[in-house]
Amino acid sequence: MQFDSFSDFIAMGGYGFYVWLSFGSCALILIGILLSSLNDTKRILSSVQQQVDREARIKQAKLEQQV
Amino acid sequence: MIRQHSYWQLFSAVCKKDLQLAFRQRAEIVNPLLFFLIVITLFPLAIGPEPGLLARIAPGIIWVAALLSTMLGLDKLFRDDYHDGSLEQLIASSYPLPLTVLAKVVAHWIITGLPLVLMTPLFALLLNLDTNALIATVLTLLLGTPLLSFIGAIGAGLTVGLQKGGILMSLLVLPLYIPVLIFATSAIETSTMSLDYSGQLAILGAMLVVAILSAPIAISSALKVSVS
Amino acid sequence: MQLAGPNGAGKTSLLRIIAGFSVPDEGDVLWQGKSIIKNYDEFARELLFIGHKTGVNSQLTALENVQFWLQIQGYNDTQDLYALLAKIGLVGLEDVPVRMLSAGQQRRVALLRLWLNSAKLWVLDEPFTALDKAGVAFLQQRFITHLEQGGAILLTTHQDLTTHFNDLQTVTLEYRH
Amino acid sequence: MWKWLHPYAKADRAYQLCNTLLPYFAVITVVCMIVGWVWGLAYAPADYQQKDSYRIIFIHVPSAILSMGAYSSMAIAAIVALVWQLRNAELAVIAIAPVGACVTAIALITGAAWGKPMWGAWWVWDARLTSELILLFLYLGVLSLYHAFEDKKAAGRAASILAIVGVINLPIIHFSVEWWNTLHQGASITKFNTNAIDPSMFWPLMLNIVAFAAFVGTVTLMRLKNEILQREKHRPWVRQLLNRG
Repeated sequence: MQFDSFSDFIAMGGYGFYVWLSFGSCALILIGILLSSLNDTKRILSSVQQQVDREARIKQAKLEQQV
Repeated sequence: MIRQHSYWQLFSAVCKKDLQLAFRQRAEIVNPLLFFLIVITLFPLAIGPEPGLLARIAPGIIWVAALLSTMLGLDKLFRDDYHDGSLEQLIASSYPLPLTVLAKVVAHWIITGLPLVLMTPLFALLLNLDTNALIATVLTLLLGTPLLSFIGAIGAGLTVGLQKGGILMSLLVLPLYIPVLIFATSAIETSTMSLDYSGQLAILGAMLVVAILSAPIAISSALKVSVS
Repeated sequence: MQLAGPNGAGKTSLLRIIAGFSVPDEGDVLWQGKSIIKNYDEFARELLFIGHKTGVNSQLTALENVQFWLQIQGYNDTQDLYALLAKIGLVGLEDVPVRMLSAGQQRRVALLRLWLNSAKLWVLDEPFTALDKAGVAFLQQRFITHLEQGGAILLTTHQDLTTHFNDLQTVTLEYRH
Repeated sequence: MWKWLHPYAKADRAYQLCNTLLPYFAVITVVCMIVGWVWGLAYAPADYQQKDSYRIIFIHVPSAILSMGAYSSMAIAAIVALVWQLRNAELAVIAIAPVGACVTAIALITGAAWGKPMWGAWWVWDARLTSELILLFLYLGVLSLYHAFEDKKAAGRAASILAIVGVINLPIIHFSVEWWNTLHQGASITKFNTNAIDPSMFWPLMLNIVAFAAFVGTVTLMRLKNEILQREKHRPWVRQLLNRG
């Protein structure tokens, strides 16, 4: 460990703002793209589900028309 | 069916539709911004990266880039509505057309102008602008970009019916932008010398008020000509 | 009332003058004794115009389009739009962007306005284009109820409508050079 | 090798391959990133010149390397897509582009945050930063071209062509910017004397580079899965996934 105390670690020898700014924004961007990819998966699967439901409904409507 | 005339309902419906369309195809919002950023990048590459020089010409660069990038979206302002016939429906609706037009221009500003204002601190970094000048730039953009949308919409309304209206529209509109450019850059220039620039801002504000009151009427007459 | 005539005779131009989009070179259009140019807002309240360009935004879905029309016409959308969309044959397609639909389906979306409006005068330019037989019959049914309620319809079409409408008036425009 | 690869040209097989590879990449990412960041931030010795501000190097350098690496792998995928007409490779181009753009953005932001204490300005028109900015524009160009097309088949091909054009242009851009830079301000500022790097700094740096590479791999695989699903939406095997999950 290079730092004597936790506050030393946060201060980064006076450069704390810049170091934590870079690491923070880096983490933010990485997590952001990760979450957006996960969200895309969910969105696509739900749109597939929607399409399945839609086809079922069209089929149902056609049946009702015939009766 | 119950029919209630509420101007706010019309305003929000038109505004909401345009915003919804823009967010559905994010390119409409992102592309003018990227264009703005690339134009700004070209200047240091062309004239050299000395920080002092860049800071001096930064107001001019930012404003010229803003003029050009708001120009990009203007062409689309009424074009889709013209082609699919929505414009006729809006004219034939029982609401006053200037109100509809006002809503569309406000939506256009939210899509193109507001992001520019929000991104300005980033551009200021690239061009080595100091805090004073940055505040002035943000203020002038805040007052100036809605003006650009209003003036530009008049040109867009006049040329929407033409086959190749895009370039013609720039020729019509850019000269009308000149007063905005002059007062905005002069405000930033003054701020870099730490002088009071509220005069220029007041003039921009006055022009904006006149534009809000009169431009919608001009735009709706222009649209009526284009539709007939 | 049907407006007939060969292609290029000026049917659409006449309709656009009647709807108030174009100004005639000579003469005036009167609605209930008043000039529509001077009293356009009043006239617009009674008018429903559907032209070649249908006024359907192709990026939005059918449902969003309908909601938008209701709002800009000042109606509160209290009714069941899904049932209405089902009635006109768009079951399951409510939330698909209109550009994905076929030409006939797009026309149906545009014609939905006829069910969502209390206007007296309908001005319709070729309403039957791209519709299939069932659609045409359905639309004619709607025309009859509108006429029974005391409305007026002015339309251009190349179809023969005399079998369905007894008191159909036909104005024929001739092509002149 | 061709025989081995060929079945993966089929979408559902490619999807399964992504699924099998994904956990390995994810584990490597998590382990390397945690160890690399803790090591770099807390245990690596401070630089005698730049003090603790140099710790930004542990993300700046990996992201800069990966921004180039991701672009070249995107271009390779594009070449494969165009030469062998492999649709999956086209999808890979589109899967890499956003990840690459993010990594490039990280390189730019960390570069700026490092520049402020070192040069006294957030942004300096230094050759490397400028090329990195242009690289970001290239990524965004590929992405917006892809999204501008309605027909995704044509979109994939167009984006691949643009990616290849970009990769040919990239060295030219880099050298011209370097030349422009030396023309204007003499020798450009060198951030780091690479041959003097101490092992105590080198190993955490390596670890972080591996972590970033694994991260790019993980997210690319995830996005590739998405793209495959999106394209094969109407196929029965995608519908079966719904019942399982």
